[in-house]
Parts: sequence; structure tokens; C-alpha cells
Amino acid sequence: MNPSSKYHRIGRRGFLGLAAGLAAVPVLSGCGRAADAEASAPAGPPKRGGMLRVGVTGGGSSDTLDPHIPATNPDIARTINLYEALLYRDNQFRLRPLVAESVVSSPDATVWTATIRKGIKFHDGRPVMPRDVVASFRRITDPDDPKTGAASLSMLESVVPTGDRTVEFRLSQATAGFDDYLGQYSLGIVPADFDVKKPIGTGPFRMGTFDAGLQSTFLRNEHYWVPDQPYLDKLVLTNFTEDDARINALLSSQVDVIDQVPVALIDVLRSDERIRILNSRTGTWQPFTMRVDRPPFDDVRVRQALRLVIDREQMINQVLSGQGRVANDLYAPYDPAYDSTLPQRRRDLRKVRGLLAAAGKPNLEVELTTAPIQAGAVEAAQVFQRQAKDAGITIRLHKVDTTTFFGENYKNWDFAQSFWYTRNYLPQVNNGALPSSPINETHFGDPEFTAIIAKAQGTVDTAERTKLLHQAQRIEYERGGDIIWAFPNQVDAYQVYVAGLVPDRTGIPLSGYQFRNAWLGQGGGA
Amino acid sequence: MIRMILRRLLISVLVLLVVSILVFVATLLLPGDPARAILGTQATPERIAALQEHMHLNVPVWQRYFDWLSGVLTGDLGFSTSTQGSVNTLLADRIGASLVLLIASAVISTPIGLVVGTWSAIRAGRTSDHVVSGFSLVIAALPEFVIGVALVVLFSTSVFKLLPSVTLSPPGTPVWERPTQLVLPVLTLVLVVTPYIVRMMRATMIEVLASGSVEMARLKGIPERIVLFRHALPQASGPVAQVIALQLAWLAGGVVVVEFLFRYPGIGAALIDAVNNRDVQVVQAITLLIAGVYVVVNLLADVVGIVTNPRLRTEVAK
Amino acid sequence: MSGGLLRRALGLRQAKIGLTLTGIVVLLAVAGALFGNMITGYQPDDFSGKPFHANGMAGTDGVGRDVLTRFLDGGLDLLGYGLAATAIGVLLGAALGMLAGYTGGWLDGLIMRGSDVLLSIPQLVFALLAIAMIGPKGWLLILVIGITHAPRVARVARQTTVGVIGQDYIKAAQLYGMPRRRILLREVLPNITGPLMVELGLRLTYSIGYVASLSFLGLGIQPPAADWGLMINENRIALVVQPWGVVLPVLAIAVLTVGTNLITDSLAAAAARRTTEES
Amino acid sequence: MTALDVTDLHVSTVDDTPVLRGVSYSIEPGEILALVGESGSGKTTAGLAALGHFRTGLKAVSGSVLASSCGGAPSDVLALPEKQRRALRGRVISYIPQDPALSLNHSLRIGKQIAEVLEVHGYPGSVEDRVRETLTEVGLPSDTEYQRRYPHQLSGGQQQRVGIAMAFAWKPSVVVLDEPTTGLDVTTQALILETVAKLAAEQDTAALYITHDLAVVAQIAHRVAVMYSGEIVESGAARQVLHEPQHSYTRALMAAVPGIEGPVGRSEAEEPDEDVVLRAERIEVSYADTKVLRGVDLAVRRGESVLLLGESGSGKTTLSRSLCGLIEKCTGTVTLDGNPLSASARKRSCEQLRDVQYVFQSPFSSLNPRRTIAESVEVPLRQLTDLDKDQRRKRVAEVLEQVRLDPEYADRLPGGLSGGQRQRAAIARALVTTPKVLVCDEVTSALDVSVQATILELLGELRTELGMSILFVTHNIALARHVADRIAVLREGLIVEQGTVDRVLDAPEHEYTRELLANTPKL
Repeated sequence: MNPSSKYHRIGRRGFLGLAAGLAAVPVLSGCGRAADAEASAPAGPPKRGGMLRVGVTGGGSSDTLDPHIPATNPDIARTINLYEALLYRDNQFRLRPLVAESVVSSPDATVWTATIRKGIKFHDGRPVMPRDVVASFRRITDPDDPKTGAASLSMLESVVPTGDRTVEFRLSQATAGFDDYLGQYSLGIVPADFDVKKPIGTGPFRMGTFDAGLQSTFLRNEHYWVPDQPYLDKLVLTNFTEDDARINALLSSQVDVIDQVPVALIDVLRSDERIRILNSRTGTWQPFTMRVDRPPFDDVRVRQALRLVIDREQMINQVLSGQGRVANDLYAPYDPAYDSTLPQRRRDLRKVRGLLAAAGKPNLEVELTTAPIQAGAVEAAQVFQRQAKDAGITIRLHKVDTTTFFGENYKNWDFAQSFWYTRNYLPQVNNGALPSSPINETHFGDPEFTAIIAKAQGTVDTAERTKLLHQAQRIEYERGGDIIWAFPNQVDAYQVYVAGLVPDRTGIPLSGYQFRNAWLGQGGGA
Repeated sequence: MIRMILRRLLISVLVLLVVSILVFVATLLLPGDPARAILGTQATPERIAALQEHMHLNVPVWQRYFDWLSGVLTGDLGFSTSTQGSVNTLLADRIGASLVLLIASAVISTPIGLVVGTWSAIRAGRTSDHVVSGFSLVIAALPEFVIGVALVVLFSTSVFKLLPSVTLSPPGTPVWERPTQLVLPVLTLVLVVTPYIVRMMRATMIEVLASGSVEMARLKGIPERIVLFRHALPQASGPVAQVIALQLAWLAGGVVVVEFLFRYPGIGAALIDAVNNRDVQVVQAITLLIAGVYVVVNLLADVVGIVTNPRLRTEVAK
Repeated sequence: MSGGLLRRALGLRQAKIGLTLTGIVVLLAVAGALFGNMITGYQPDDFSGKPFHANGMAGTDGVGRDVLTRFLDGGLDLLGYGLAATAIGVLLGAALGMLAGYTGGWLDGLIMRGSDVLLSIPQLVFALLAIAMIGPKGWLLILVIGITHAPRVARVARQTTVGVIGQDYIKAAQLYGMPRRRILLREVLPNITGPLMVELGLRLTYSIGYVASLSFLGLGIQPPAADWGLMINENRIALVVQPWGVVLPVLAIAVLTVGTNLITDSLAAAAARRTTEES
Repeated sequence: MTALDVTDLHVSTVDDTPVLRGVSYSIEPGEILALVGESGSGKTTAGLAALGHFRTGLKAVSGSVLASSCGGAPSDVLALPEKQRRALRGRVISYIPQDPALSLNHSLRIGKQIAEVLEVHGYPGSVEDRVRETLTEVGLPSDTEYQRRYPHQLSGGQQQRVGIAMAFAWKPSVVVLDEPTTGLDVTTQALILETVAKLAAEQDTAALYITHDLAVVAQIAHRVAVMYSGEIVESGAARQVLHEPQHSYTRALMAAVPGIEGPVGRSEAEEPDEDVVLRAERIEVSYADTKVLRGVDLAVRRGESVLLLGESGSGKTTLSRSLCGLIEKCTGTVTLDGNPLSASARKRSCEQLRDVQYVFQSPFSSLNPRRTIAESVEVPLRQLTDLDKDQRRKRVAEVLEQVRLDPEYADRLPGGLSGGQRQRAAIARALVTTPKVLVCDEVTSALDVSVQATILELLGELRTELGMSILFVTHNIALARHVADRIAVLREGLIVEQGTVDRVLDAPEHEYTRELLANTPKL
């Protein structure tokens, strides 16, 4: 994942904007094509053929086919199905080869060698060559026009072809988890002569039609490297800016699959036997961010007090309708180095009062800047505000629109909110917890922490590195500026006849938009 | 007469010009830097500067105003920061969609309003008139979203489950292809507008029916039907044209809430989005557009008033 | 004086119905804000259950707060904002309209052309423009709705003022060297209270509608405040499962605006009758 | 055979307040019956009832209205079904309204409006010819171009002729005329009356002529019925009722009518420039392109009453207001006791304002309906004097007594007073600062004739008591001998003749004055 695509701009009106939403449920339920057919969950081996229609949140006339600057959900979905990076994160958040067969590190982690998958071809049938990889990365890190992924590749010095199928990534400093960075979907490999007007990649689907802000269609890539995949003949992505429109489209069978179901409506959708909910546990997180360099949050006791005043279970219940897991002010839960031994922080009002008294702020009053940056964000702020009241803490809500939120004061709000996709620990730290990080909302710059991270970056030995990362996590656990209260689930929905969609930990909707695995059973594929 | 119409035309143009200045100045006060807003998280000083240059944010205000105005006059409404495209493209389909809503509502509510209002005036004082007056008074009081939500509850979700409560055309398909989706939004607007027309028509007709010339016509033994159509209605045409114009003009603004409520892809919903996104040029364009409709419709009503009034149409005898 | 007008208006059956309806909602809003939590046992921002569940008499809202509590708490702001906006609009409009009507000449032209400009932007659109500029602040809502009322009130005030200053008693006052301000306050104002009262009622009805509409659009009163317009917006997503969060505030707003409109209409009828009787 | 026979007609408002209490009258063909009464007497209701028409809020209670078309059997208009009643209207019984400007349809051409009444009842002959004929009969051009005119393109007198043409188009057996000459100047009035009389005689039409003007009655009517509060108190031949009234009301009414012969003119020798209080010289006022006053010179001497006579549009109100400083754009000089006065009241001193006072035409408009009488009368004192509250109250009481207004009215709003009482209050307000000159602008024209008499009497007494000068502005030359020492005749912004009352009335020098005198109806 990369920093700039971390915000789903979809939730602009988020929860509030959900309109009459389900209003149309009973009305439209009669007219779906599956209503009379014997639709039931498909079983057996995947079936070939058919067209899958997907309703995707967000998008607009700025929609792009550029593999390297996907911004909105429809962009991401298109990128993932048209292009492929060297590696990717699978549904279990494991790093898996894609265009590359393997990526191995030199012992000192300064040179990484990728081997291109044998026989892999672009949509036009040309084989993928090392020069294509080189050109792709040159395009991404073009200093005149750096693409989204460039920010996380600052240590990349050069990309050099070293054989028929091998490419070397030479780094300016030892980077233990460099392969992790290569697993970003915005680092798709494209032909050296790539032109956005002829969007060619190695993805399971090739471009059909593209209508920015509205709809794009895709056709099966006959040259795809996985045998039999993709199963679908055709894929249609339709943009839906409005949540309720998307849900109604599903209920009226105008689409087969939608991403982003508002959590409060899960039960309602579940009660419809034609619909299946895809509920994915993820490592995404929606922290409250406190600037550690600004009063009153520069006092660690205040930060701790606020972390202790929050009632995480209640937050999950009220904000996420229970769809989420309690978090412990730490991110990267799927990182092998995640420190689950740290005691779970629980609400303790007595302790809160003690800490605040000690900090000399028994009647703490703070302003929380909130905006509908993600579904549930404003609601989370409201619930938190109410909880803080129990300990005599006054939180004033400063609600702004997303444009203002991301405007001049972005990254400088004293007390605000944020949203991040699933990442492993080190990439996340690089993105947001170091003085050099592009998006360090808490202005966290603990020298001890920074030193430990620097050391861990260069440590190739897993056990050794894990130890260092545990130390770093303990520092953040004790002194960090994020209040991480939950890992919300990603909730999507699909018609019962759609198969091949499985829960996905990355936080990217609909099995990470990997429709190469999807197929249609009885009742679908009209 | 021509001079009067030209005068009105000139005033309308001036009003629109002042509105354009007002709208432009208002949007200048927007907090935040549009360039920064567009770039969002990718804002580096260089890119901001480049974009400011590109968006002419660094030229003097008055020049930006004239650039913008000449753009508007030549049909270029500007650039939408939130959709990263031209405002024209954003609004092209939406204007059509809103017009469908507007025209459908006007075409339904105007004749109903005129007929019911006249009927009520003829029967002034009787029970049927009291019922009509009472109803129109009650409905006229309700904000449009209250009527809309009530209709949704009644026809869509809770009582009868007959009609879709949101507009759900796949992007790119014209709204009128799914007429059932138009029913509730149009009905809401009709219910909002009709009571006003009824009330005004009733009041005007009662006044006209009590006027000396109608009394005289009756005393001439002219049948009631002819009294109504030849003597009463023409006298009401001026005021009624005004009322209809006012309602049409109101519709131009009133669609905002109704479109938002029904997720109708028109300019009203676009305006709410633009306000939420602080999308300056879209707000400018839509506000100006709505003001334009308002001014033009009122101008037309005045012209109708001038043309149908023989006193203004012909010279006064010396 | 206007007391007589009120008495006369309230003699009408319609006004009594209107007053009762308005009274019920005002009482509900005031008493609800004061004692709501005693009735339901919850504070407006307390959580009473999971979001959109059937806990309590009217269920819960999108974050699990008790809908009934929030409903009881949610009317006072709306009333206050509506009243304040109306007061600003009527005061400003009456002052400008009277000045324009009495003075005539370029000042009249300036005021009336200025209000033409304001009038050519629908009230809600103007409010949206202002909110886009400054953001959804309470004072802004009041101010902008008040300002957009002003030209409409000014038109009426000007028209009636022109009617009044054509009367000989204004000429008489001029003849006695009465200063302009005194003429406006003592001679003109008492004679246009009828139309102004009607405007007051009308503008109050509209103000309530606009404040509620803006909240409904998510651009008025802001969360976590409990507010009827906002509640409708927040809860309509779950209209099928938990309709009360929408139905209660919709009903309250409807009853309130219908009530004020009935009173207004009675005032208009009474004022019209008074005019015919006096002439 | 009787053309119209109304018997024991009772009409009341919908909430049962009686309006007509048993009215009976009948008219023979070719006869003109004048229905005379002051405002509120029910005369218009009685007239409209002849057509079976009742205005909103009124209903017939009992009685019959028998109308007979020429030679046909009489039918009861009130008992007929709507359709047949309608068939009578405009054909057998027609109506000429008070104000043609309001009653003609402004969006229809006049030819069409006349033709319409013929068409709807199925005129047997050529409608086109008949329209032309009737237009000629009422003395209007009958060409197509004229017929294509709209009402607003005609003068008031022409509009009324169109009304008459409509009424006589079918040669009806009964015509109801409701004050058809109100608002017209005396010359036009004379022509209209002549036309009506001629047509009624020619067509053998029975006419019901409703009016408040007894002088007109004397001129046109064969018989007179006097109405008072919903009843006919006296009726009979015109000469008899007017000259030997039996009923006390009629007698009082007749006594109140100012005759042009009047009492004795208080004529003194004309001695110009002797003790002039208020002098106006070269007064000019223009509105847009129209010159309303074209250089008027006028002088009012101490203790003298001058009657400024002028018809509507002569500029008499503009002149009187210019004197008081209400017309800021007037040019010329106005002097009070030799001292120049500003054209704007605002620039005049308090003393100057106190010395020249003005009484407005309509007491319904000149008193603030939201102030009590005492408050209104107090205003000049508050603005123009230094009297304290008690002194002011005392002075107000004093002056109210002077105008013979019962003190109990002092704390009432004008709405609680009759027209005459209001005018007294308005006069009180003008007198409260003891002015040297009182300008009275048509102060009686909005009042009934009996009230007019009392107001004139009051003014006369006050002048003697207070020794002030009065400029009495009116259109009614008949008032001259009752109020004035001298007359100034204003016509189209110029004074055409001035002189003592006797001199001007008895030996008018100017053509216009002679014409006025000739056309003024006399009892």
C-alpha cells in the first residue's frame, strides 16, 4: 500500500449520506433476475464464462487507467485486474509472487533480485522482458513526474537487468523488507513502450471500454499465466458515488457484486436470502491522531489518559455495529512481528483521572477535528466524545468537510482522525511514524524509536529484527500519538450465485478486487 | 411596449451581472487553497505552484473574474476540482435530468393549480372551497423534504410498497428511461408547488370575480361560462403568469432538496456535492445557472404580463 | 394596534387550531429539552443499544443512541434558530423596506435593485453558497436565512409603506415638521403592522423549514447535536428497519410548520378584514 | 302598464342584518324615477335587486320584483330560475354602473363589449348594425376603428357613454343607473344626463336613477323616492318632493343642499393688496412633461375667505399644497405677512408652520388610524410648540370643544367615528396651533350632504370666532355663497377669473365660468 491511496475518498458523506438507502429494498426485490431462478450458492469446481457486474464505490471524471497512479476504488479495481506487480499480498496478507517468480535479497539487504515468471505475457502476447520491468520502475520514479509508489521507493537507487529473466534492484541503504514494497498494486509491470491510451499489462483482464466516472468493461485475457483463470468472459465495473444507489443496484440485480456495505445495514442485507455478505477481517485502522509536539498532547500522560478513556468494545458496537476487532493502539496485526504480548488496554476511568490530575489537567478540554474521511469517521468522533465525557474530559467536535480536512492544515491538526489500510509494521512506520515519513499526523519523532527502526531496517535476521520491532512497538504502545481502537471489518455483498470471493485481510474490498478468482454459478452470468 | 420589454431585459441582464459578481466574490472567500485541495495528499510546494499557475490563481482577482465570466459566456463553466474534469461535462447530463424534473412538475402542477384554484374561487365560501383552502394551506406549510419523506414512507417503504424511493439509473443512462423512479420526486415537487398556485389562483379569481367588470358582465346577462372564460380569466392572466413564473423559478432552487432526497442525478444534487467538496467553480456555475433560470422566467412572466395587458400594449388615448 | 389584530386573528377557528398545533410542538421541544432524559432515562448522547436496533420505545439511531431521547431534545435548536432568523429577516427587511418606500428616489432604487439581486438567488441556494464559504456554523445559518428573508420582507414593507405614505396623515405629519425617523416609527410603522405580522408568521414558517432542510442536507446543525432535520438525515438510511427516527421528527416539523402557517393565514385574514373595515 | 314593480322588498346580509326593510316602488315606461339617499341608505342594493342581483354577503329575504318586457307578461325576477333571470338581464332590464372605468372589461374592445350583450341573448337583426346605431345614439363615433378601441383609450365621459350604449342596445324596458355621473365634471355630467333622458324618452324605457345629488334629481327625474336606512321614506313627483318635502328627513336633506343662490353673499368692495396675509406669486409646478400650475397669483386677506374653484385636473390641490409647503418642487414665491416661505415644509420655521394650516379632503385618510383623536390633534403642538404635556392636553380639549366634538371621542381611534366627526377632528388638528390661514381642500366632498352642511356651518362660525383667513378649495360652485367672500376660478393651472362672490356668480366674465354656472344643476 502506498500513502497517497490510503484514503478512501468514497466516504465523503459516508454514513450520513446514505440516503433512503434501504428504502427500495422491498420494492426492488421483486424484479431481480435471480428472484425466480433457483439461485443457490454455487458448489463444485469453478465454471467458465459469464459476465460479472461490479458496483464500486467512488470514482469520478478523474478516473484513470494509468497503472501507477490509482486513487479511487474504481481506479484500484481497474489497476488490479489490468496490471500486475512483481509481488502481491494475497487474501491472507501473505506476500506472494505475481509477475515475478521470486524476489530474493542479498545477505546485506542492499540488492534484491527478481526473477520474471516464465512464459508470462502481456495482453498483446509479447513476453515480459527485464527491460519492461526497468522501464516500469523508471516510469514510476520519474523525478519529473513521480508516481504514487515513488515515495516508498526512496531507497531504490537503480533497477538493472541482469539476465533473460532477472532484474536487480540496487538500494542506497539496507532495507530488510524491500520485497514488501514491491507488493504494492500501484507498481504494475507494463511494456517498455507503454501508453495509457493502450493500457496493456499482464493482468487477468484486458481493457474493453472505459468511460471515466461511469463504467469500464474488461475482457478475458487469453494469455493469462494461471491456467483456466480468469473464469469470467467479461467484467463490468460501474461507479457508484452514492452508497444507497449501490446497495439498491445490488438488490435490484443491476449488479452482481458491490463493495462497501454500511455496517449498520449488514443485518438488513443478511435477511435477504438472495444476498451474501462478504465480511473480511482486516488490518485497516481508523485512529484518532494526537500531535505529540503540541499541548496538551505533548504530555504523555494526556495521551495515555485518552487511550484509556476510550471504550473500545463500545466503539466497535456503536460505530461499526460490532464489525471489527478490538485493537491495542498498535497497527500491523498481520505482521509476524506484531507484538501480541503487550497487555490489552482497557477503559479505566480511575486511571484516567489519576493521569490527568498528575498532568495538571483534571478538566481536560480538547478540540477534535473530524470529517467524513471514511465511513463511520464522524460517528466514531461522536461516540468517543461521549465516552470521554464520563471522565470529565470535554471534547469539542470541529467538523469540517473532507476538502478542508485535507487542506492547508492536513497533517497538522492537533487532534484529528485518520484511516490506513493493512500494512506490515515497517512499511507503516516508514509511512507514518518517522520524522521523514510522508504522512506523520502525530508528528511522532521519538529519537529512541527512530533509532530502533533504522537499525531494524538493516537487520536481515528475522528473529533479531522481530526483537527490535517489539521494542519499537512497546515505545509506540507507551508513548505513541495514535489511539487505535479497532481493526474494522471490510464488508461487501454479492448475489448468492457469485462464487470465488473470499474474505481478504488487506482491506481492499471484494477479495482485494481479484476477480480472476470469481465465477458465476446457477442464476448468474446473464 | 417594446421599450418596456427592452427595459426589463436590460434590468435582468444587470441583475445577472451583479449576481455573477456576488457569486464570484463569495467563492473567493472560500477557505483553503483550491490547488491544495485538488492535490490533496500529493501536495508539494512545486506542484501547488504549478497548479496555481495552471488554474490562474495567481493573476489579479478582477482578471480572474473576467476570465471566468468570459468563459461562462462562451459556454465554458470552468473546472471541477472534486471530479477533476470540466464543469460542463459534470453538468451536461445533470441539467437535462433537472429539466426533466422541473418541466414534468410544472406541466402537472400548473394546470391542476389553475383549475383547482379557479374552481375553489367560484365556490368560495362553500364546503368544497374550505376543503381545498385547508388542504393547500396545510401542504404549503410543509418543507419539501418533509413531503418527500412522507411520500417515501407512504408509497415506498412502510405503507404501500409501490415505487422506488431513490433514483438508480446506471451512470450514463437518461433518467426518463425509468419513469417509475421519476414518480416520487415529481410528485413531491408537484405537492410543494401546486398549493401555492391554487392559493394564488383562488385569491386572484375571487378578486376578479368580485370586480366591477365581472359584475357588469353578469348584469349584462352573459352566461356564467362566458363570464369566466372571456371576462374573468383574461384579467387573471397577468397575476397568474407571475405566480407560475415564481413557482417555476422556485422549482429551479427547490429541486436541490428533492434531488438530494431522492438521489436524483440533477444539478441540485451536484450543488450539494459541490458545497460539501468546496468545489468552487461548480458552486459558481450552478448558482449562476439557477439565478439565470430565475431571472429569465421572471422576465418571461413580465413580458407575458405586458403583452396580455392591452393597457400596456396600446397607446393611451390623448 | 397589533394586539387588536392578534385578538381578532385568534378569534378564527383556524388560528385556534394553528395555535394548538404550534403550542404542542413548542411545548414538546421545550419540555423535551428540559425533561427528556427523565422520561426516557437516557441523555441525548447516551448509547442505549446497537445501531438501528429496537431498544427503547422508538429504537436506536445509527450509533445506537435512543431515538426518543434525541427526538425530545432535538426541537429547541430548530425553534431558536428559526425565531432568530425570522427576527433578523423581519427587522432588517422592515427597516429597509420602510426606508425605501418612504424616501423614494435613488435610495429606493438602490435598496430595491439590491434586493432584486438577492431575490434572484433562491433562498436555499444562497444559504448553500454561504455555507460553502464559511462552513455550517449556527450563527451563519441564522444570519444567512435572515438576510435572504430581508428582501422579501422589504418588498412587502415597501409596498405597504408606499400605500401608507400616500395617505394624508403622513402629509399632515410632514406639514407639522415631524422628522423622518419619527414619521417612520410613529406614523408608518403602526399602520403596516398587519402585513408585517403576516410576514413574520410566513418567515417563521419558512425559517423553520430552511433550518430543518439545511440540517437535513447535512449542512445545518451539526452532529452530535440532536436535531430533527439532522435526525431525518441520519436515520433515513434505516427507514425500513427503524422508521421512528425519521417519522417522529418529520411529524414534528410538519405539525409545527402547519401550525405556524395556520396562524399566519389567520393573521392575514384578520389584517385584510381590518383594512376593509377601516377604509 | 308598469315596466318595473318592486313590492315589499326585504334584503339582509347573510348574517341577517337587514339592509332593505320593505322597499316598494314602480316605474312606468318612459318614466325616470330617482332613488335618492345618502351613503349607506341601501339605494344601490335596491337598484341591483331590480336585476335580481345581490352583491356578496347580501341575500333577498322576501318581496317581489316584477318586470315586464314590452308587451310581455310581467315576471318576478327574484323567483325566476337562474337561466331565465339571466335572459332578462341586459335585454329587458339593463344596468349602467357608477364607475365605467371599473366596470368595463379592459381586455376587450368596446365594440365587442357592446356586441356581446346582443349576441348572448340572440339579437334578431344585424348585431354589427345595431352596435353602430347605439354608438351613434349615445353620441360616439361608430366607425370600426373606434369600435376596436380598448376602454382605457377613452375618456371617462366616453367610457360612460359606452356603458349607456350597452344598456340601451337591446332597447330594454327598464334601465337602472347607479350614480352614473359621479366623478365626471359638470359639463360632461350635463351631456350624459341629456343623453339618458333622450334615450329613455325615445325608447319608452323606464329608468331607475340612483343618486345622492338632489340637484341632478331636479334636472332629470319625473318622480323621486327618498331612501333612508333601508326604507323609502317619501316618494312622489319630483317637483313635489323637492319643493314640498313631507318627511322630516327629506326636509332636513333639502335644507342641507347648498343652493347656488345661497344666503347673502358677504360681498365687500374689491380692494386689492389691503392687509394680505398670504400671497402666492408666479406659482409653477410641473410633473414630468405636464405643467400642472402655470404661473398662479393668489392673495388671501386677513379674516377673508377665498373660494378656489376648479374641476378635477385644474391643479387646485397642487396649488393649495404648494402654499403649505407640501410640494417641494414648486417655483414662485409664497409670502406670509410679507415674509417669504420656503417651498418645503421641512425648511419652514415652527411659527410659519403654525400659521398656515391645512385640512385634507378625506377625513378617512388624514387621521392616522392607529392614533386616538386626542393624540392626532396633539401632534402639531408636540412638534411645533414648547407646551408641556399638561398644557398640550388642555389645549387639545379646548380645540375639540371648539369644533363641537364630544370629549368622549378624544380617546377613540378614528375608526370609531363617523365621517363628519373625523373631519371635525381633522379641523381641530389644524386649528390647534391657531393658524392665521386655514387651507381647506375639498373638505366636504367625501361627506354626505347633510354632514357637509354642518361642517360648512362650523367653518363659518370658527372664522368669525377666530378671525382667521380661509382658502376654501372646491369643485362645487354651489358652495360659494355659503363659505366665501371672494372666488378664484382655476382652470388648467391658470386663474381665469377672480372677484367677489356676487360679482363672479352674477356677472361671470370668463367663458369658462359661465359654462360652469350653466351646467351646474339647480334644484
